[in-house]
Order: sequence, then C-alpha cells, then structure tokens
Amino acid sequence: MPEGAVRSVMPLLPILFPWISLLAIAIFRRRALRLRLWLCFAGSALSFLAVIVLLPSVLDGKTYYFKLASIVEGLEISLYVDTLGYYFSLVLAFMWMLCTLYSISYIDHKQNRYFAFLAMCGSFLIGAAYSRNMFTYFIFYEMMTFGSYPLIIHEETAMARRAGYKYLVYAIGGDVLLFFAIITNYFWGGGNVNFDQWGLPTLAAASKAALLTIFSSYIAGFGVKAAIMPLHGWVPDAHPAAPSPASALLSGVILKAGAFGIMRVIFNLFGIDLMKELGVHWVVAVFACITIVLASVFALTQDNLKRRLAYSSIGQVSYIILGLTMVSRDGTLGGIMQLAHHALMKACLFLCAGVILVRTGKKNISDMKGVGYQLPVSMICFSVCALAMVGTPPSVGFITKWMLGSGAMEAGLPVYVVVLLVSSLLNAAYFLPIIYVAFFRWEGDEEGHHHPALDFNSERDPLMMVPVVILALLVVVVGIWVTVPGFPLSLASRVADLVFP
Amino acid sequence: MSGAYRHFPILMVTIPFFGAALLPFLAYLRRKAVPWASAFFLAISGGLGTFLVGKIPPGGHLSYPLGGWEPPYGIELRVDFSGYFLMMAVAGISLAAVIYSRRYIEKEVEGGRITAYYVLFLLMSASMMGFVITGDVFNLFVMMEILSISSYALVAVTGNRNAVRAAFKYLLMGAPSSIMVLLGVGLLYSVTGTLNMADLAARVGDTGYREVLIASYAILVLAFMVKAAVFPLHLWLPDAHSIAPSPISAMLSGLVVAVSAFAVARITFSVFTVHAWGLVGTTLEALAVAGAAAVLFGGIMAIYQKDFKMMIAYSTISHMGYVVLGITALNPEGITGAVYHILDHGIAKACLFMCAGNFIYRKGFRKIEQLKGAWREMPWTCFAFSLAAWSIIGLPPSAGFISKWYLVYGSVRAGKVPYAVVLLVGSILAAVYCFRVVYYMFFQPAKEGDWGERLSEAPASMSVPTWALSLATLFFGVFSYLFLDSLLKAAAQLL
Amino acid sequence: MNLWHNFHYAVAMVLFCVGLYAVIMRRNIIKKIIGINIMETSVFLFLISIGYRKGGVAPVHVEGLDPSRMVNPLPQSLILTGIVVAVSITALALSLAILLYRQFGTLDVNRLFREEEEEAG
Amino acid sequence: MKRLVSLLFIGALALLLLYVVSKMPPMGEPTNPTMTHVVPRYLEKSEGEAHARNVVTGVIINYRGFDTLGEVTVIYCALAAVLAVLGREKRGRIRDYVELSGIPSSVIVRTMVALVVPFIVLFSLYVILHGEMSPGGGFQGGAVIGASMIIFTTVFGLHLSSVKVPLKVRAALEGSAVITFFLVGIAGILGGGNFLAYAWPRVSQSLQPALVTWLTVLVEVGIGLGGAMVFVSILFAMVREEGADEPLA
Repeated sequence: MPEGAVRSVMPLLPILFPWISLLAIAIFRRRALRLRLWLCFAGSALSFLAVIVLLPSVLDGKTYYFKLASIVEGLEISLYVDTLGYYFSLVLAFMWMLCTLYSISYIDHKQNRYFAFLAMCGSFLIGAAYSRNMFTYFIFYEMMTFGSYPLIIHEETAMARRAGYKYLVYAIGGDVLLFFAIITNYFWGGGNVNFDQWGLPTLAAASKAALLTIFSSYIAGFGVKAAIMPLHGWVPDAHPAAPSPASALLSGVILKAGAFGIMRVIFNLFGIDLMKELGVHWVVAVFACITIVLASVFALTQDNLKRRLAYSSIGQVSYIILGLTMVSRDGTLGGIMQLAHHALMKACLFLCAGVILVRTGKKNISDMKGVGYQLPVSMICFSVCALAMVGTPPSVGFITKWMLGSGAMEAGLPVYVVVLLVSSLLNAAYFLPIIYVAFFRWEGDEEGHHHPALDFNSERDPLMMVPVVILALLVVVVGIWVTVPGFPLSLASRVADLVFP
Repeated sequence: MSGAYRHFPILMVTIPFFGAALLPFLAYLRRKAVPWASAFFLAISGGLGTFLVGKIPPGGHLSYPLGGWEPPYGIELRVDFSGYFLMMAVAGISLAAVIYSRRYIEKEVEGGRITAYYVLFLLMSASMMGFVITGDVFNLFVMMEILSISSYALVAVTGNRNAVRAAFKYLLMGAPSSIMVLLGVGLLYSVTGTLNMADLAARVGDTGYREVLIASYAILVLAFMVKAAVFPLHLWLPDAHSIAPSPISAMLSGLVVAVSAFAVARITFSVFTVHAWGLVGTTLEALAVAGAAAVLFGGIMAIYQKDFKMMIAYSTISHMGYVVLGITALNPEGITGAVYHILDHGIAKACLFMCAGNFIYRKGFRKIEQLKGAWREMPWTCFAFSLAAWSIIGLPPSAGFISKWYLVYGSVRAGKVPYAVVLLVGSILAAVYCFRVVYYMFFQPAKEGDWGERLSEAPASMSVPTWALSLATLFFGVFSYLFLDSLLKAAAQLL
Repeated sequence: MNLWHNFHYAVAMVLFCVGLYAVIMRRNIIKKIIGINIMETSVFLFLISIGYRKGGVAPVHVEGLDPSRMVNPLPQSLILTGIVVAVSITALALSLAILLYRQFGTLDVNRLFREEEEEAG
Repeated sequence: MKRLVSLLFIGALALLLLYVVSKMPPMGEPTNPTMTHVVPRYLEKSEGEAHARNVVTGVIINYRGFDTLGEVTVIYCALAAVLAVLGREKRGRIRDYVELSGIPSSVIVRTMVALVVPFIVLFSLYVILHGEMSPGGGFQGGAVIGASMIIFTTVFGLHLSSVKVPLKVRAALEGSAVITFFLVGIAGILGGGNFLAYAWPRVSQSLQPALVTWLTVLVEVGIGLGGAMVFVSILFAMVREEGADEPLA
C-alpha cells in the first residue's frame, strides 16, 4: 500500500458506472432506444460525478488506494488516485460525458455496439488513469486500445475498414513494445513497477544499456498512441473515418493516454534525475519538435477538415512530450496542462466538424464556403477554439504556449521557443483559412452577391450544441480564470511541485 | 473419514477407467445413456479433485504410494501443485468436451461407433490425469500409451477417408516415439536401477555413466517432442487436429500435446534435476531453438491457412513453442508461465475448436472465407470465439496475458532476451490470424446465401460448454492470483 | 571392450535402426507396421538383456534356491506390459490399414499421399 | 536423394547408439546398478510380502500393480480403438455374413480343431491360475484363449464362433479386467490401506497371506477373461471386415 494513501472504494466507482450503459443495452437490446441511450449518458455522467467528488480531497493532497488483486508479491492490480492520475481522469471523464451526450443524436445506426464500446473504453481509461503500477496501466490501456477499434470502424465504409486495420497494426506493434518494456523494467527494477514514488530507486542500479532499452521501448510503445512521428501513421486515417464524437475522444483523450503513459514513465518510474543522467531526453525532445513542425506542415496540405484536425492533434500532443522532456518546472507544467487544454480545444473542433458533416454533409474545407452563416453557433465556437489553438490570448492555448516557452527559457534552450513560434505560425496558417472560408466566402460572392442571412434553424438540436458550446466557453473561461481550483493549473502545479521539489 | 482425500488423485484417474470398462455393457442395455454416463464419470473425477483444494502443501507435494509399497519399490503418485493444476484443467476441459460431444458426435459418427468413441474419450482424459501426476517413469510410459492409442483412434473415428489417413500419419510418427520413450526409460534404468522419479533424481547426479544419461535424456526429449508436435516434428499435427471431430480436436490441441510438453518439464526437473543439468544443457539449448522456431513457423503458417480448423491447428504448433520456451528458461517464472500457458491455451484452444465445431454442425462451413458476417446468425459462438482468441493472443485481462507475462519474464530473467522477442513476435502473429477471423465474423458483410438474418445458434448442449470455456479464459485471467503463488512455489521446488 | 561384452545391447540397437529404416523408407503400410514391431522387439530385447545376470535362473522361488542367483524380474514385468502395448498399437495400426485399403485401394504410401496432393490442388 | 539422407541419418543414429552401448555397464555383472538397487528386495522378500513364488508375478500384480492396471487399460483401449475404426457388428446382423468367412478345409482339420480347442482353453486356465507360482499369468492365458479362437474362427467361420462367444457375453466381459482391478484397488482403500493394497491392514495378520493369494488369483482371472474377450472381439472386428455389412462414408 502506498504511503499515506487511504484505502477506499472511491476509485472503483467511476470505473464501474459506465457499465450501467452495458447493462441498459443488454436489458433493452432492441427496445426503448431513447431510454437506452439516455441511460448510457447517465452512466458516463455518474462516472464524472464520482470523479468530481474526489476533487476537494485530492486538492488537499489526499491519495486513495484500492487493491483489486495481487498476482504475486510486487505485482498487483490495484488502483491508486494521486494528483496526476486524478487530473487525467477528471479530463477524460468530463470529455466522455460530453461526447456521450453528443453521440446520442449523432450516431444513427448500430447504436448498441457503439455505445457499449464507448462506455467500456471510458471505464478502461479511467482505470488506466487510476492505475497504481505499470502492469495495471497496461492491462487497462490494452483493453481500451482494442475496445476503441469498433468505434473507429463504426461507419463500416471501405475507408473506415482500412483505417481500422492500420490502427490495429500500429496498436499491436506498440503494445508489444510496451509489454517488452514493462517486463524488462519489472526485471531490472527489482520486481517493482509502481507509481508510488518519483523515480524507482532500484532502477538506478541497472546497467545503462538496460536502461536505454527500457526507456526507448517505453517511448516507442507509448509513442504509437501519442503519435510521435514516425509512429503517427494511424492517426490521420483513423480520425476522418471515425464518427465525429469518437474522433473527438480519440484526439482529446485516447492519444493522451499515450502521453500520460510517458508522463508516468518519466515522473514515476525513471524519475527526472535518472532520465537526465541517462541523457536521452533531448533525443525524444528532438523527435517531438520534428513532429510539431512536420505535422503542422502536413496539416496545411489537407483539404479534408477532419484530416487536417488529425494532423493538428499529432503536433499538439507532441507539445506534451516536448514539455516533459525539457526538464524544467515550467516546461513540465506546460506539458501537463496541455493534456487538458488540448483536449478541450480539439474535442470542440471535432464536434463542430461533426455538426458540419451532419447538417451540410460537407467534409472538405474547399466546399465549406459560407458555412458560417448556415451554422453560426458552431462556427463561432470553432473559430474560438481555432484561435486558441494558434495561441491567442485569452485562451487555454495561450497559457500552454506561455508555460512551455517559459520552461524552454528556464532550461536554457531557446531553440524550443523558436519551434513553438514556428508551430504557432503554421497553426495560424492552417486554421485561419477555415475561418476565412466559413465566414468571408459564400456562394456567389464573386458575382457580388450579399452574404446570406444567419440561419439558426439547423442548430436546434441541443444534444449536439450543448457540448460544443460548453467546450468553447471552457476554452475561454479556463484561459482567463486560470487559477481556479480544479482547473488544470491547480492540479498540474501540484504535480510539478512534486516532480521538482 | 479424515485424510480420505489422499486417495482422491488415484480415484480421479481410475474412476474414468472403470467407467470406460462399464460402457459397452451399458450400451448393450441402453445406448442413449452412454454420453450421460461418460459425463457422469468425468464429473465425479473432477468433483473429487475439487476436494483437494488447499490440501497440497505449498511448495511440496502429496505422495501416494500405490499398494502401500514405499516409493522406490512400488509406484508412487506425486501430486505437486502444478500437476494438480493440470489435472484439474484436464478434468474441466474434458467435461466440457464430453458434454459438447453428445450432439456433435450423433451427427458425425455412425451409430455403432459411438460407444467406442466415449470409451476412448474417457480413457484419454483419465490417462492424461495419470500422466501428469505419476511419479514413476515407466508408469509415465504406460499412461502415455493409453493416451496415444486413444487419440490415434479418435482421430479416425468418423471413418472418413482423410481422417483415417491423418490418423495413420499420426500413428506412424507417434508409435516410434512411444518406443523411443521406452528405450529412454530402459537406458535410464540400466544405469540407475530404479524407475521412481524422486529416486532417479537422487541417483542421476552421481552415477558415472554420463553418455548413457545424455543419450537417454535426448531420446526422451525427442520422443516427447514428437508427441508435443514441437516444430520440426510437427508434421502429423495439422492434419490430425483439423480433420478429427471438433470435440476431439479440442482435446488433442488443448490438452494432449500440452501434457506431452509438460512431460518434458517432468523429465527435466523431476528426473534430471538441477544437479544433472551439466549433462543435458546442449539438448535443452536445441530444444529452446526448436521451440523458438515453432513459435514463428506455426504463427506464420496459421496466417496462410484457408481452412478454419487448420489455422487453429497451426496456432497450436506455435503455442507449444511458447510452452517449450517457458520450460527451457529454467527458472520458476518460466515454468510457471509454461504450466499456466498449458492451462489457458488448453481452455482457449478447446473453445476455438468448439466454435469451429458449432459452425460445422450448423452450416458445414470449414473455410475462413465463409465466416464473413457469421455473427448475424450465431452471435454467441462468435463472441465466444473472440474471447478465446483474446486469450490466445495474450491480451489482458485474459489468462493468456498472465502466462505470456510469465513466459516473457522468465526468458528475460534467464538472460535470453532474443527468446522474449520471439515470444512477443509470436503474439503479434497470433493477433494477425485471430483478428482476421474476428474481423470477418463481425465487420464483414455476409456473402450471398451464406448467412441469413435468423438466429440459428448451436444447440444448448454445445453452446453452453463453448461459453463456459470462453468465460473460463477470463476467469483464469482475472483470478490468476489464486493460483500463481502456489504455482511459483511448486516451480521453485522443482529447481 | 565394452561393446563386445554388451553385444546383446548392440544387436538391439542395430535392430532398432533397422526398424526405424523400415518405418521411414518402406512404402508399403504393412511393412511400416512390421518396422514398428521390429523397433518394439528391439527395445524388449534390450530391456530383457539389462535384466540378465551371469549364470542366473528364472525368478521363481523354489526350495533351496538362493534368491541372489535369480535374474532381475523387473525388466521382465516391464516387458510384459510393453508387449501388451505393442500388441495394442499393432492391432490399431492394422485396423487403420484395413480401412485405408478399403477406401483407397492401395497400401502404397506414395499413392496415398499423391492423392492427398491432388485433392488439395 | 531422400533415401540417401535417411540412410545417413539412420546410420549416424546407429553409430551414436552403439557408442552409448559401449559406455553402458557390462551386461550380466552382479554389481550393476540394476542388480544392486531396488531388485534385491523383490527377490528376497517377494515371497513374504507379495505371497507369490513367481517374483515376476509378484512385481506385476503387487509391487507395480498400477502399471498392470494401466496395461489392461491399454489392451481395453486397443479394443475400443479397433471398434472405433472398424465398427462392431450390429445386434442380430451376424447371420448376414454367415457364408463369408471360414476357409474351406478338410474333415481332418475340422475334427482336429474341434478336438483340440477345448484342451487349449483348459490349458489357458492352467496358465492363468498357476501364474502365481510358475511362469504365466492372466495375459498369457488370455492370449492362449485368443489364439484358440483364432484357430476356431479360421476353420469354422465367424458365424459359429460368434454363436459360441456372443456379443452379449463379450460386451459384459471385455471390461472385466479393468473392473476387477479397479474393484480390488478400491477394496484396498476400504480395507484401510492404499489403492491396490492387497494385504488389508484391517484384516488380521494371520489371514493376510491367504487374502493376498486369493486377490492375486482373482485379478489374474479377471485379466485372463478380459484379455481373452478383448482378443476375440478384435479378431471378430477384423475378420468381419471381409464382408462389410454396412456402407462406409
């Protein structure tokens, strides 16, 4: 049992609540569609509630612990709520709730399969967030990985199948690497892969070659999920193929599961000091930089909106990795905050893309002339988030970039600031045209027609609009009142204080 | 009666023998009762086994001298935890398979042979139980012969020409290997003067005849490699396992080859103990290489199969490689992984073959292509298949994950990282061939006329065992902690 | 030289290889079965020779016989079991051969397997 | 090519085995491990412990009784295997192949066989019952009965022999070896000892020799009967094959 932790079933509740959805699906099967779907939402909402009630005590520095099973000495399946895990679970439970709500009206066929797997993935992800050790994390992570396959190929088009195939290939490869990493870590770490401490003391005794093997396997294994180039191949295919709420989750949360794993590796298993001593963090950082720049360049060339967003996600997730490998307090803080901030922005963007797709049937940016007049609310939300992505204050995007930049200076590496600036420029270069096309072009504009009137009729569906608006508001609100307890900064700075005492 | 549980292991072995002997007469009186009676005898056997829970001292064993003759003079049963564990696995899987058999066999096997089928089935299960717990090398041979003869015949029981040919091929490779076991036992006996495993272990170390010991070990390992279908000697397996009736495929693939692999562990750890490893090192190295080759070969071949059961059969070759690699890691983790893998592979493989049997029973489909869109008609079978495939790949939280963890960990601990990599590549291959089928079943539209919309699951007596096994893969994954500690202790005891 | 002294064993081993040769190389199924039997017999011979004792007598207690002069009874009892096993395998193998002959009209392994290939192709 | 490789392989194997043989303990020496370790007890005490004058019988039935239980199971298994492959005759169908078996033979042969067979059976009973004190025993006797049936069937045909040993009898007795052995084993447990204990601890010391002797005889008879029936059934299954009475797939 980790030191100072309270034994409690609280961590188990958010993992169990989503299973209400499965129960509902199993009971009703073909009847009461609406009720069934609302019960699914209730499951995810309860899960979020169960997470949020822990907030005050987590802010007080309490930790919770719950043992599910102990396989052998030192290898147990157990849950452990520390600040970092709680932070991730808070983000993902919230996202999950909103996306489930959105899905109710978005998904129009095979609801049972979709919602069952959606709920299962949510449950597994919270389990992963609350894992006490790498072994448990891997179990939940892997179940989540394969559980999200049906979400990706939900449309069952040829493109979706291809994307699903690619996803599986990458996922299996990554998981095998990860498995290898955990086993070698378990062996050289003296039978311990727990997250209780900030750096395994036993690991320091291992040989450098062993440490390098472990570290690189971990990074490569999680790197597949976190889409570090050149392991990003599945992302640009999976996002456009999946239904929009699923893309939002993929980008907002599932990609983060990889980044979160890397956090656990760097903070809890290796520890900042050992990683510094190993001296390979800069290699990872270089990969992250390359990813940040290249992904933005690729994004420029995409005409498919969701594909462009997917490339954008690849770049943005690498911000997290970059922040972690800067080895400075502010950089780490920025990386951790990016996890939540990017989730808010990108989920909103994808949900907007979903609204566009459903209401106008348009996928490509070049077709979206005047879409801002057809769907004003969504496009305004979209614009807010897009500007936030670019890094315009006051928004969450700005906070992240500021922190990362300050971290780079703190680490004495201004070159990272340059990378961030270049990336911001590129972000602007691929996001602003979308806004431009949506609001400043319309059918017949070249012939001198006046722009069409704003049309609110298409946006009557509250199930879809409420999540979009909430997310867009949060992007601004969190960006302004940064220090409110419970917002990312409060939790992230606690983690950063622990990592850099 | 306190202490009566001492007798249970031998009763578990002999009650099905007894039952098998009663069956022909029962069949003469009332043929319909035969399947039920067989299930009854196996159930008694398994039921007795459950009384032994907690009775085996951790890290120790129950010794049962038959006829009361103390070990080197009489035959001894040595029930350590891994033996008990496998015995229960045999009992459980056999029970599921025998219940499954009733409807399936009615369809595939012609009436006059059904009794013989059940007789052989009981003998096969019981001899496997005897095989894993016996403490005497000659008795090992006898049990292995009952096992082999019954499995040769069960492959051919349909009388179909391909089946007979496959059975003959099996016999042609199996019989010489049986003789080799006898030869190996003879060589061992000639330099030690004893047949009891514990006694042999004590005497092997300090007898002077090095060459004879090396030869006997090599011969025994080679012979058991044939029975366990380890890579270059696997030729009989794909035909035999894919052509046999499905419940028999389940038994053969899930248990028969696996207990033969376990025999290698028995010979290595209980007879040629740690002290004699100087003698057997080279053979073990060769065995490990063969195992690694088997993992890759079996996996790759499985990917290219068109026939559903053939694919599962090749997958067995791959998984026997896993077991061998676990044994040759020569540390408690590796052995634990191997034993646990025998269990979970047995359950999952039996389940896969039963799923295949369900398709054959309902539709006569054998090709993987024909499974496209199968879930519309047979959703439960498809789900069961997916769960079992989950375990075969080794994904958490199934039992396959636990054994894969220990196998890989054992290899890493033994400093044999390349073998760890091979094991992982093996699981990638498994993912490829399993996901293809799962993908066809769930995500592909059915070909015209293959599958309709109406639900047509296999009858309950076939679906229930299938489901029981597929859930068991989850059970042994989630509750693996109940067994692993004892298994690790038992394995440490062996070393 | 031990090999000369142990010529019983040596003969058994040679027989073993002869049997193996027949099993591997002979094309006729019946001859293969005979090969299996030769292998079995060679092992029996080997085991019985292990139990031999110079100047020994049958292990049956008779008035005035010193037990230490008897040959080793253990291999004999093992062989009894072995023989039964051998008979069983032979019986099964012959039954399979009968069935194969009835279904394929040949006992030639090559022809059996050629047909298999044709069926596959 | 394949031939050459196989020959080379077998030759190499033979040389290896011969090398191993040359390193084995010299044959027949009283100092060999086989002579000094376990066996002396069998030789010296079997009369007192196993109550069998024939040490081989003592070892088979008593010391290593479980092997023999396995052995009778193997032979029973062989029968089941043969029947699984070839199938058993159907009840009441036996008359259909009356004309199909039996080699045409002269009166002399028929008369001789008819005369000799009862004596062979009688001899087999002697072999079975006397196995306890002289070479012989259940299997040997059973095999002799089987042989007598082979002769009988060859000469008189399957129909007549299956009237002499009808299906009913065979179905009941085929398993008798396993059943007897199992029951004797259980009796050992009930008698307070382990499975297959012949000298039941619950019985007074003075009665034990007789008990062991009679149980040994019982087991031998069981093995003899069961073995004989198994041989006969295998024979019938194979002979019947000549005129298959049912179509096969």
